[in-house]
Amino acid sequence: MATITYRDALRLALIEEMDRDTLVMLMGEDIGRYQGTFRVTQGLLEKYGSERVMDTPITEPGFTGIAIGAAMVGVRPVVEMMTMSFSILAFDQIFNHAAKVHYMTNGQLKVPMVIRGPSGAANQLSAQHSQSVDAWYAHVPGLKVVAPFTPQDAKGMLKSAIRDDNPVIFLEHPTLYGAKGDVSEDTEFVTPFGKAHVLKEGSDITLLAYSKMVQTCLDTAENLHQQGISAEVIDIRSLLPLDMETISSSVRKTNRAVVVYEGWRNGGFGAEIAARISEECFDYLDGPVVRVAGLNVPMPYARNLELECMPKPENILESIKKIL
Amino acid sequence: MATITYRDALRLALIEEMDRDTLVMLMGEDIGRYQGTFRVTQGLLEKYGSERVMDTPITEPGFTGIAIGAAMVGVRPVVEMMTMSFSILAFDQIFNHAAKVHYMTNGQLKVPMVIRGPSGAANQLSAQHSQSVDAWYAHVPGLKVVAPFTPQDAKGMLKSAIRDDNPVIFLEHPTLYGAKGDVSEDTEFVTPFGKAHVLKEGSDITLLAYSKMVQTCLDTAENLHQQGISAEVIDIRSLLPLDMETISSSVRKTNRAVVVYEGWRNGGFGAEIAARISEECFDYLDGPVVRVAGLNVPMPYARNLELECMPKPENILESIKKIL
Amino acid sequence: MLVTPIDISNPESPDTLLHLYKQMLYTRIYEEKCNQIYRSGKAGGYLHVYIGMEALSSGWINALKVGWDYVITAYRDHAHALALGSDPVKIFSEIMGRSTGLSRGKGGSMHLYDPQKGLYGGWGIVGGHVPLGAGLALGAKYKKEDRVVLNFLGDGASNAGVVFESLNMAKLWNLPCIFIIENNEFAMGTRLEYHASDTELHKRGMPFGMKHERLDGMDVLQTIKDAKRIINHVREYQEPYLVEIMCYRYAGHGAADNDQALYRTKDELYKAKERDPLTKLANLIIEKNIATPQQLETMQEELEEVVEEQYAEADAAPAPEAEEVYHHIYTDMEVERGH
Amino acid sequence: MLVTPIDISNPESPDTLLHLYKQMLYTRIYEEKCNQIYRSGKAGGYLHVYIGMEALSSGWINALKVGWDYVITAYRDHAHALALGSDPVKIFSEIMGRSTGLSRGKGGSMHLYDPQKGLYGGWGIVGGHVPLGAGLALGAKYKKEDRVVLNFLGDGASNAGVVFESLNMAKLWNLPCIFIIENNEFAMGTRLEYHASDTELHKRGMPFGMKHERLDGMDVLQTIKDAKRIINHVREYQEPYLVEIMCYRYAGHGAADNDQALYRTKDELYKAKERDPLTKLANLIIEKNIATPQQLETMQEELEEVVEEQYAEADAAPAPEAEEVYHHIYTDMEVERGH
Ligand SMILES: Cc1ncc(C[n+]2csc(CCOP(=O)(O)OP(=O)(O)O)c2C)c(N)n1
Ligand SMILES: Cc1ncc(C[n+]2csc(CCOP(=O)(O)OP(=O)(O)O)c2C)c(N)n1
Ligand SMILES: [Mg+2]
Ligand SMILES: [Mg+2]
Repeated sequence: MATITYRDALRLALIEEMDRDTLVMLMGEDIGRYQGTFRVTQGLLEKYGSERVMDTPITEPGFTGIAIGAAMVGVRPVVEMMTMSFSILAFDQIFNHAAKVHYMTNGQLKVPMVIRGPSGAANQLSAQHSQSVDAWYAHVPGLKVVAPFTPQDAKGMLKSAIRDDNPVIFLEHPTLYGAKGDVSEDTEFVTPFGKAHVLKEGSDITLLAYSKMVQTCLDTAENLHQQGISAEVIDIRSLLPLDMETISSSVRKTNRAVVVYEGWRNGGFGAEIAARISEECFDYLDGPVVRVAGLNVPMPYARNLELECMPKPENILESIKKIL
Repeated sequence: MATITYRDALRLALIEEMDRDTLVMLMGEDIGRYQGTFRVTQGLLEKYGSERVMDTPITEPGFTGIAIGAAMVGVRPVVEMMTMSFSILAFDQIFNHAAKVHYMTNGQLKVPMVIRGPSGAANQLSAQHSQSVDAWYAHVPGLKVVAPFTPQDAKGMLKSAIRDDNPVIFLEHPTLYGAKGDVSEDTEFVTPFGKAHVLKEGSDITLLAYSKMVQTCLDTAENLHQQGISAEVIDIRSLLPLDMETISSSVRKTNRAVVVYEGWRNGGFGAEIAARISEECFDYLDGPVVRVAGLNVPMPYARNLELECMPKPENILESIKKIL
Repeated sequence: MLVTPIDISNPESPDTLLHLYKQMLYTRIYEEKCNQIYRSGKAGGYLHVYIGMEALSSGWINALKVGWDYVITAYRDHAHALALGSDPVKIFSEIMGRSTGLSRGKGGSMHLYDPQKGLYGGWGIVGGHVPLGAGLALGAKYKKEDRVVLNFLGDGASNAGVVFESLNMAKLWNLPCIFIIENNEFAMGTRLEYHASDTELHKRGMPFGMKHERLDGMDVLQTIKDAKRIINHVREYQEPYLVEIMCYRYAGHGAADNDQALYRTKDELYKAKERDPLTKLANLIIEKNIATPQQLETMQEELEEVVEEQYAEADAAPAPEAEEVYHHIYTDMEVERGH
Repeated sequence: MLVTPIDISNPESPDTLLHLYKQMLYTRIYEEKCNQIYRSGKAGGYLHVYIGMEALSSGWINALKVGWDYVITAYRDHAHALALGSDPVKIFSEIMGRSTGLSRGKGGSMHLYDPQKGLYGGWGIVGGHVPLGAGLALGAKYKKEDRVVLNFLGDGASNAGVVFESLNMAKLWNLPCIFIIENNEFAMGTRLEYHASDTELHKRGMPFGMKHERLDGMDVLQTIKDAKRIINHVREYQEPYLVEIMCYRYAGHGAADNDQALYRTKDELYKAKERDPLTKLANLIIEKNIATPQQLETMQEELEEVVEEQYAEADAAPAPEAEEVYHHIYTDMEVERGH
């Protein structure tokens, strides 16, 4: 174990997997000479050369498509989106090409690739750069979608993603890159997809989240603890596949569930989780599954307004009053 | 009232609005000289000329962006997507430009435009042409999203959409163009957004759907009726804004709700509706809100497999056993 | 197999000429059968034939190292599959959604795949496959294999932004990819001059410093010459190439397009047919006394019979099992089942 | 207002030269203040200045019918707003997210809008605004107004597919739109030659039959001449135009870019600064005895003071009210509130 940042954990995963398999290569804007906007790919061009670390023009649909094509013949591209907001320019390539070709060919072709980058709001990046893209991707069969919170998962899940033979959407969070945590140094350590992680056990209520919002839940649990309420906190971390087993067994125990997500409340992926919990645990629920999410608002620039939009512990505390 | 097809109802709406307001114009692929792939724009080039009925190259991102720019200076474009599957190429233009500029400018600019076309599966159009796009669009604040089922609503809602000062996603269904119904001939008749339509009253269970799936619900209700079960059928028709008032008051009456949607079950917009019903009607529910949706599968070509994917009355009947 | 790639080292030899004619004629008969299958209701969705454009598929694909090089195209893909030597029965089956199809009926007419022959689709989003084709070339280059990619696209597709993005990267990275614009003068019901501000589409190579040419696509012998030269160049010098090939679509856009009068006159169609690549080659064969008109007619009858048999074999196969709807969404896991 | 559009009917007149110099110098001082605001933490997010490129905004925008013609650009948008005569206090306010900003703090540095002056943004998705600009031109043409659109984009943006799509349609429909590629040699940390397979970006007009030129952007007088000529042409002949303007970005990509050593040498930067448009104009003014170096220095001091005052005024304004987060999502309805 080493204590390193989320950023370095990602970088370590890239290095270990590039060392393990020469078919693994990187593409993206400013990832090479400029060392990556968030420095995740720092030093990798120097280490692996320009054939394996390719700087691209600003053409998300084009280079994503090129990566898909290369993946169809066995290369394993890891594509960085400078922010996942820009990945939507390539959404057609992703949902209608990468995600469907394995099926359309009845398994003759596969697309082993990763599309990774920051999703969600950072600090005043304004409306066009602050998008949470999870709901859009997690709706697409053929894709896997993960959103790690801890540095350990950042490393373990990125390694899983790179080894996966399917297209994986890997959602980082711009505000987590500097977060530190213990990370396995074992080059064979991977975090499997489809397993939620119970970060804190509790008996009165289940708080569910992924990515940055896990921290918000942990903070809320802390506050609840002081009120004598025991909250279980689950890091969902894998949206597709989704680990309903862990989620349902927690809710059957606590009888109360809250789903927290950063993106727009309306039509967000938390709605799916809430609906699933209701379907699977209806008779165990003491009240409706509560959702706490980002406001239904394009992200404003002014810092005070931006903060308004983000789900905070006080919003969760307020919302769960109705079920506690 | 005249009995006309859904297609002709749409066409009539275009004609009436183009006659009313010279700023209304049409853009899209093959809508002019070729008369429109589904013939919605038949005869309109001849009637209004090539300045108001513009055939475009196959460049969805580009011509959607051009329409947005024109709308920003007061033109009112109605953009046809040959199928809404292709509109996703322009998704960046739509969610990150059209939907956000009114907010980013604090109301200085507005984007009065309509993006319309068929969404959903027709008859063996295969994976890339059979997409339901409702979940993606209905997640975006700044857009309005509607999906009429009847010819009357096709006309009334398209007229509302054209008169709306916000970008409207107008989802038709490829299998409904030939459906006939009574349509108002009043040129001032419009169907307001945000009002669900109770098509059939009932007391035992509420069936909720939009677009083609309303028919599936009506058929199911018929079957239930024979079993002595009284189903209320609600055509949601406006996804954003969503008429929770009508929906909730129905569910409070029947104590049971089923949401039916054609798109992929996982992360579909029906999850939002189900979550909302649980939130607003929890104490009235005799069982979980049931969802019946398309399989989580890219659309296969073979007719028998394609039919497997679509929600059918028997799927609904099967699913509601657990709450009846 | 009738349409297996042909040895074209000596294209003007009597044998080769006859073989080429046979391949192109077979392709046309096959496509006519496809249209008929569609009209009979045994195929659904969209189906687009290559009638009139056979010199392109035969000219270019025979010039490849078949099975080694990569081919990718849009939905008008039957002829490419046939020229690569894909099993015609499996193609018919795929078109009819049968369990014996290339993809067991999951893809359909627009989505033919046969990677072992080098066919990587068969794609439905106009322009969408073009970066994928560049990516195949990147894959080959990355693995240091000397494969060449034929990346076919339509004149309508050549306007799509992703195509220009691909051209820039293909040249920036010198990918061994030949972008072949099949300029058949129409994008559905929209004529060339209504969708392209300059109708010389090969000019799209200009901003990228990419070699580009406009070529005739109605003479298969000329096409073979061009194809050999350009494929050799790309293989040897490892750089991309853009070619625009002038041809014409006789048929409707798709089998369901019954409104050709909306976008062209009968006279225009008639004139175009005068340039027919099959007629041209037949005349040459007859002129050179390689075969008599009578012999060519016999050949046609034989081929028609072959195609009928292939069709019958395909039609005898069952649809896929319902259970298969859940197969091959992921390589390693299942989706949540049910409605 | 200092930077209000300048009468350039006689660009070489002493008054005009001085005025131009003042405008450009003011712009530079303003931008330096923006960088400082950012570093002081009073602005967040991304902020990109126009330092070194002032001859472009001054040269082109003064040649417009300001308030009538349309201007659209990406996130490097302060100079365009200033040249159009937008209130500098409101721009500062917007950059600091204050209620007195152009959009009451909703947009920020990258998203300046002032439609009454003709400014339609201020956009953040590279290339994304380019079709919008063509659309503004379509709007003008549709309404039979003789407006011209200046559609600014970066060299990096010029690779985006949607740009090529826009060029094709702009020419196909002959929209009065001038696509201006500000070729400052970098797209963030990526040099021109690493992102464009051919670095002569004006060639992107070639496939579309669009008039295209490469121009120098470091000499404001030459730029004015070019701009007048091209704007007149586009207004009169109602057709689009593509210009590539050679300039250089002295500053980092954005105010947060502290790693310029990763993509250029100090020497290169030093050489580029020798072409500085301000120095060039200052030299001319001194040479022609229009002003002394001392007078220009005094002008600079005065402008610095003006900018400080404008900043102070902006900084005194409050942030928007929390309630405003819900304003202007739709023109006519509210969203569901709450988390
Ligand atoms: C992105 C997208 N837009 C629209 C369509 C509908 N469409 C299918 S084929 C076609 C015409 C394409 O013409 P061209 O590229 O010239 O190819 P051809 O059919 O002539 O071979 C259109 C508009 C589509 N499939 N994809
Ligand atoms: C679609 C998209 N991809 C990536 C980015 C991130 N990004 C912002 S500016 C920029 C460089 C643009 O360079 P250029 O177009 O030359 O403009 P300049 O900054 O030089 O004015 C990049 C990559 C973005 N904003 N949008
Ligand atoms: Mg064509
Ligand atoms: Mg630049």
